[in-house]
Amino acid sequence: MILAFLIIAPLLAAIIALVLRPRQRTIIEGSAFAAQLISFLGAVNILFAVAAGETAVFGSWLRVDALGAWFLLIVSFIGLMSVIHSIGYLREEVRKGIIGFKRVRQYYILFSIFLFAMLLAVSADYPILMWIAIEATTLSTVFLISFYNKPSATEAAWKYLMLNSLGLLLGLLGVMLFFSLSEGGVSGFDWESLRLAAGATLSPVAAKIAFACILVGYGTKVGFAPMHTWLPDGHSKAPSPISALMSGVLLNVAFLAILRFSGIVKAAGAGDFVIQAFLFFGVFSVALSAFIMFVQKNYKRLLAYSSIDNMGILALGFAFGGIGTFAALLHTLYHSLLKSLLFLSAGNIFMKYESTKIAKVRGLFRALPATSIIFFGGFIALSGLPPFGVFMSKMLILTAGFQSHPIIVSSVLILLAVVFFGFFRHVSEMFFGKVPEGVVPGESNALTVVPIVILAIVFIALSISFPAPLRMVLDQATVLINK
Amino acid sequence: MTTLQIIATLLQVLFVPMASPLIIGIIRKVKARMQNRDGASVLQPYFDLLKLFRKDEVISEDTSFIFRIAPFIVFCVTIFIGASIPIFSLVTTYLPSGDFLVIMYFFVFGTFFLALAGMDAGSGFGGFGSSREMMVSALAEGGLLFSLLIPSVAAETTNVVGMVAVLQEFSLIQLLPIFIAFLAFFIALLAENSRFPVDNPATHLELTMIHEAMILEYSGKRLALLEWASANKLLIFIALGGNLFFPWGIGSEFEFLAIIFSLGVFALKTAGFVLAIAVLESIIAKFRIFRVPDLLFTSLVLGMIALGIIITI
Amino acid sequence: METTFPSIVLLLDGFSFLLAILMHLTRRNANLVRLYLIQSLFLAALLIVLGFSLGEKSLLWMALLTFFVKAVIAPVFFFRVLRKIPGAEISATNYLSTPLTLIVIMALVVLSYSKIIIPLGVLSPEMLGLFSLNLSMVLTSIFLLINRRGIFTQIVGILCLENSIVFLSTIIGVKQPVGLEIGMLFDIALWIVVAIVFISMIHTQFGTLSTAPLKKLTEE
Amino acid sequence: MIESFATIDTFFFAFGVLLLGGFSGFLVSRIANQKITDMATQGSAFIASLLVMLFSGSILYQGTGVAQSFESAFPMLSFSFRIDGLSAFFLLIISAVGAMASLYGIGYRKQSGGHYRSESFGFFFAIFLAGLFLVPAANNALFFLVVWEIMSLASYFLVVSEYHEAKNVRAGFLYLLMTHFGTVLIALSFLLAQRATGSFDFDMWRASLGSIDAATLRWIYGLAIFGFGTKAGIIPLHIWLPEAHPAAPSHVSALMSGVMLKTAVFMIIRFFFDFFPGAPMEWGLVLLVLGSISAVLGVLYALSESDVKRMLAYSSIENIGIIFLGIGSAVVALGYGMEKFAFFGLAAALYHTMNHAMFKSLLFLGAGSVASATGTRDIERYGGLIRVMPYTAVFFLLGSMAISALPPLNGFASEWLTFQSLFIGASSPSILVKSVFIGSIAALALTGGLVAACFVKAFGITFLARPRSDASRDAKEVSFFMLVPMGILAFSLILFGVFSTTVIAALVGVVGSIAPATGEPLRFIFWEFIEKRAIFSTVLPLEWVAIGFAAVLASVVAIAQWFARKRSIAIVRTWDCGENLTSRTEITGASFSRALMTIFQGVLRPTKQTDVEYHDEALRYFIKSRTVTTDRVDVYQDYLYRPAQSVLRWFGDKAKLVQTGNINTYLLYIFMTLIALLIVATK
Repeated sequence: MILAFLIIAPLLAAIIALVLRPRQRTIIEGSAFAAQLISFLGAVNILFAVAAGETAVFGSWLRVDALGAWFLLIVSFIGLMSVIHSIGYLREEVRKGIIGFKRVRQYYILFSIFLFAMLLAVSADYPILMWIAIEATTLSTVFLISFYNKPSATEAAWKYLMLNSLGLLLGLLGVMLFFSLSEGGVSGFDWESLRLAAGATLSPVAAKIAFACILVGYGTKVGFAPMHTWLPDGHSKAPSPISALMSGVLLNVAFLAILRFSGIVKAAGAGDFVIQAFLFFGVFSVALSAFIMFVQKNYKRLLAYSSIDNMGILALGFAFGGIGTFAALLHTLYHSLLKSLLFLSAGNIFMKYESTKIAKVRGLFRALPATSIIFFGGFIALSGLPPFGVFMSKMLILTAGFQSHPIIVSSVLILLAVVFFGFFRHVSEMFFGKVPEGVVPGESNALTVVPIVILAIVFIALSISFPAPLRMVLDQATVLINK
Repeated sequence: MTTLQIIATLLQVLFVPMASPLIIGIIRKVKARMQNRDGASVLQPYFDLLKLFRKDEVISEDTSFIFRIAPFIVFCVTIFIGASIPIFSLVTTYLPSGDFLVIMYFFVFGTFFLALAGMDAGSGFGGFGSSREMMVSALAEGGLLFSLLIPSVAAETTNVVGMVAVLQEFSLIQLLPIFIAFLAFFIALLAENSRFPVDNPATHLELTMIHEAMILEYSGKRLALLEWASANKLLIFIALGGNLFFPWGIGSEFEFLAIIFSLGVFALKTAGFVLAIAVLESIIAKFRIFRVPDLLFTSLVLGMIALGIIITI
Repeated sequence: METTFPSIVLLLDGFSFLLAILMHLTRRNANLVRLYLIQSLFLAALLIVLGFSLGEKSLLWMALLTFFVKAVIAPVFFFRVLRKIPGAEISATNYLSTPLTLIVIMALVVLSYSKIIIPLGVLSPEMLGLFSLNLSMVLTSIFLLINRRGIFTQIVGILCLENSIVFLSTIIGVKQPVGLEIGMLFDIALWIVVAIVFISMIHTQFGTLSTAPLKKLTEE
Repeated sequence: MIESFATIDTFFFAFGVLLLGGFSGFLVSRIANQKITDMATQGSAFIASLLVMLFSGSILYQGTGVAQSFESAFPMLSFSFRIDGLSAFFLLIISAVGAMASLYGIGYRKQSGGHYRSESFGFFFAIFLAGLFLVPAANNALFFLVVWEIMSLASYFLVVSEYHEAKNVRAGFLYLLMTHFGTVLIALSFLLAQRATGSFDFDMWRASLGSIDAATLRWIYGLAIFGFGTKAGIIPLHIWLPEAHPAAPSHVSALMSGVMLKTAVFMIIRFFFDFFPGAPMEWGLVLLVLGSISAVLGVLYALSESDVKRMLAYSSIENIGIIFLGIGSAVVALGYGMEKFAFFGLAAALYHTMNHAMFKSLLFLGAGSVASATGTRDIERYGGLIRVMPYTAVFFLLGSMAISALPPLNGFASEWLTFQSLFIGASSPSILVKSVFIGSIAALALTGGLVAACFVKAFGITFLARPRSDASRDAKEVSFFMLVPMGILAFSLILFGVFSTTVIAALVGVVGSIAPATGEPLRFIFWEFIEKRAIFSTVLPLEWVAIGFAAVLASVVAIAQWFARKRSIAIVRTWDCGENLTSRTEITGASFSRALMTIFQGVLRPTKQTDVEYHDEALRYFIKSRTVTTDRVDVYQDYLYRPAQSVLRWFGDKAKLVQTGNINTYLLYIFMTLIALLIVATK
């Protein structure tokens, strides 16, 4: 029941925004915020329930196991943060006269639908339902990417639309194949029966073919190189809260789909194919992003590539399995927190400097004390320097893989050093130096600072120790994937 | 402790400062003769020292206490080392300070302060003198170390006196590498004591002088101490060279005759060195400053070769 | 699973594949839409036939909806856009010349009939043939996306791809709850709306329906 | 009573004090001014360091190590501490220098007109110290990496604490970059060790003695040497040192140069003698060669510097080289199975580690005082400071004497010991080994001489003769808080030199505690080495030397003074050949070292460029001004680092091409990937 409610809440917010007049901005904001708060609380509640061993179910359509709960929590929390940030961000934009009230309302409608779709995707028990939901995320975010209505934004949105539609259709093909190719058919329409059928009668080769489609399809959404091409454009053009959501959450959601199917493929006895594919995409994504980040000139694109890089690391973690899975799941959490943190603070930077060029941004520390410190810290943490948690998750992933793939792990370690090099070059340039003329120091809007502070605190807390239920869910999820 | 021991010990301590001016005098005399001059008496250096001690002093206003203490340190270094090296007897001198690294680095000690003192007055001469001095000593150190290391490795002790005691028993063929090392040592000797072809002790020409440039500002007793110290240093090197590399005729027990005998032997060795130096200084010219390193590296390489040999046989 | 189909099924399937190829050849967007319209009609027909032969009510409903969304709404929208926007009739050019295009398509067909799908012993030989046919239809329509420069063509290409996937899943008899099927169709409908909005946006901002100007976003 | 301090609680309590002090700055600065804040932060750091000194000292004294372990939230990571003799020894050094540095820090910011906020500075200073304390104590590889990186990160922020100068920011960037690179290598070696032993616990590594195959071990050693070598600053991985040390405030440079480099030495010793003992002696030769190169080149670069702190940084490289010589000879000896000699070499390395910590931090503090009194780090603008800052001058002089290994100061003692260990090695049968050792001896001898030259220059140009600028004429002696630590350090130089035999005996005890033979955690009883020292007192009798020399000096001075008691001393101007002497007629630092630079120009690659400006360009007779700029070719930048960077850039530019901007291409990517995967899938 809670499950259904927490998923519906954003939809209600969207409907409210739809019926209200654009002038009633505060109500719109309030309802959006309330919806996110509700879904976050619901997610926490479900987390506890799952930790206690039961699974949250609604009808035959929605079902949240440990894995789902883990991602549900991430989605709802990041959603909450970014809605808070959006309020501050949009008010600032309106104050500057960049956008009008109509656009604000449109923003909140789409935003809420977007979150609704993601929550639905995470907790859907039917593969097809998940597909529908993810397709819905595409459709709802397209206009958020083209939000500023500039040609470049439109172009980014168009590419986003086309590439992801193609990808998702391939994903659909894969789903259909999974359903069709197991002899004697599939008893039900949900993951479990699919897994059972696969375990029973699905031939490995068939599973491989189907999974190939899935991997390419959803992989496009995840941003594996070489299907990543839409990602830097989209992330850099969208308003920062949206980039935060897409980079911090949407990628994970798509990854969840791949994970679920990979479990089925393993059941069908073609696990090695999954591992090889993950290894390939992982290494390729990390390498490509590492080198591009080194010569990147635009800080939002920089962050986007860092997302690709981290998706690659996740892929590697799941490929290595064992402790690697645990670490990878942990890494999804850390990455979501940090990446949304970084994108949100990038939004503040953008508001201050009105440019996404790294060359234009100097003296950040003087211009935006709070944001810049958090930004810098986020970078340090994300590049895996102790004492932050990412260090442990990365180290554990590498450790898990070092037993079987020493060469790959060593080269990835070197590549990560290259990532650090490139990333650090730009960050240190931005952080220090003289503030350019026309930039008045000082944070623009408290609401844009609060969420990143909260994110930072939560991240630090979670990298020191995590509460018992979280840990339990994490372990259960690890078991689910490794089984 | 017998009176003889006491006398011998005193002699050991005072021998170097007492005898060193004589060495200088002899060298000067020999050089004079080779230049067909009559030359001053061999005792002239003593008179010079006495005269200097009697004179008032002039000290630059720019100097600091470094300038004032340096001469004493330099002089005492020579006295101290002179007391702890084998000259005519082994027993009197078995001082713990006879470790050859200690000796070497004590000389560096002296050079260090001398160079500082040279810079202290703030005159261009002193500065360049110090610069060149440090260059020479830095490069000479390698050769000196190896040339002293070889006897030490052969004798398996680092104490110079102990080395002599052991090396006395060696046969000539065993001593061969030590003779090679001696060449290295001799070059180092010339460099360390600012003799030809590295430096000209007699000149006061800006472009050429090294040691003299550093002590240019000195006068009176401090100058005397410095002159005396350099004389001591020369004698110490001669003694080391004579006794380490030709380790014969050194008494190892307390007998009057033995001591007399070994004094005589030492006199002969010293005479040889003195002649060699004097002749050398008369027949060859001073090197250009930037050819000096070649010479010093030669000594270093000789030392390394000798070490290689001695360990192999 | 059913192994025998009315030969009409084969006919419909084959024809819609031909339509997919024809889409490569036509130059006029209007024709493109017509071809898509026909393909959607075939799809609806296929659903009806299967619905009757298998006695599945849901398939008939699906047929109705498919007909409504793909054969009525979509074409209407598209035609209106084509009428509104001047110079939209002529689609932008291919990257490959016609013969080359045909050669590539041939290669794709060969690929989809080749050993890739041989191991799918699940399917009866006859079914295997249909499977390959649809697979080649899928690949062909993806190739349509890649090969064309026009915004419009790409939209139609996506829809065509969707059609062929539905063909494939219907033929090999994947059944989903009606709700989900409706959801999918709803997505497609929404997608069409979004796409059409985009056509006008791009046209207003770039003044053309070719992808040529949409190459600004690179790593500078 | 001592025993009561030898518990891990003392250690943790010290951390409590340290971190409280570190955070307190943020509160104090709200209510009080910066001076008070410095007092609070640096003072608490001082107290904490004293506590750690007490702790490690009592551990050493009492002779039983302590160990404790806590679980962490993550698998494989456990916060496990283990303080044995070696750790305690390094802790003692670190905490001693830390105490001095923090004491110095109380007065430094004000004196130097420091442009950094003292609360943030104090915070990172505390973190840095905490990291330094934890590194020798960590007993789990992941935990070690954590504290290692904390140390590096905190020091990075200290380096950039004066970020208003772009130079410092660049220096910090280079520093963190290099240290990260080193950490990657370290992590790799740890991963290898984990792969071989199945655990990240150092104890498990110790337990796995001999069970690891040679190939893996080779990689582990190699990666460890270069990983930690980056931190230690061995050439050619040293480039960050001369940048980062000058950028940091002086007491931080003292800490970085004095002890942070030593943590790398610590870990190398651990790897070769504790974790995986019994390395083939070739590794010793590698260390010797690296050490020789670093020693000679380091001192040559130091000689050619005119920035006093850069010079000190280079001299740190040289000293690290000397330490490596000790370790290398020990490794060789152990490879030959001669544990006794291995002890000897190790003792030499440890002794020099300790001494370098002392005199280098003293010199950095002195340099900091001079720099903050004159407002410049360029020694060409110093001169005559001995009159205005007599105490600093004396302390700096002692430091220079110690680092130039003048007896009877401690520098000589450790250099003597290193020489001895090299002599031992030189008489080995194998030609290769012998030649390497002879080479190292030559390198060390050359280094000794050059260091003396280098520090004659440093001291002479800085403190002697006439001021070369108004800044140095108007300089004032630094404040009490800055003088005290220098004084203490200077005194300890004499102490640890004169009583070197005791120290050496003690060090042999410490070394015994990590001897692979022993099982128990720590074999080091204070009373044992009182007997042991008898052995050394006959070999290196520095106390006798000191006494004897002092006696001679006293008597000579007395005699001379008595003899010349009637003579007057006239204070006049320096003889000026009739010209009037200005500061421009003195010798400059550049010209002082020019001769040696010319001799070694093959290595140093000095560049010289002369610009002449004429009164009349047309007929070039009357020269208005002539400027000569001398510099060095930075070989490492030109031939190693820039090429590497351009390779990366090339890859980056190639990778950019993926993003063509053309959507059809993107679609094609997806399509091709699909086809490829399908083909692979059905293979």
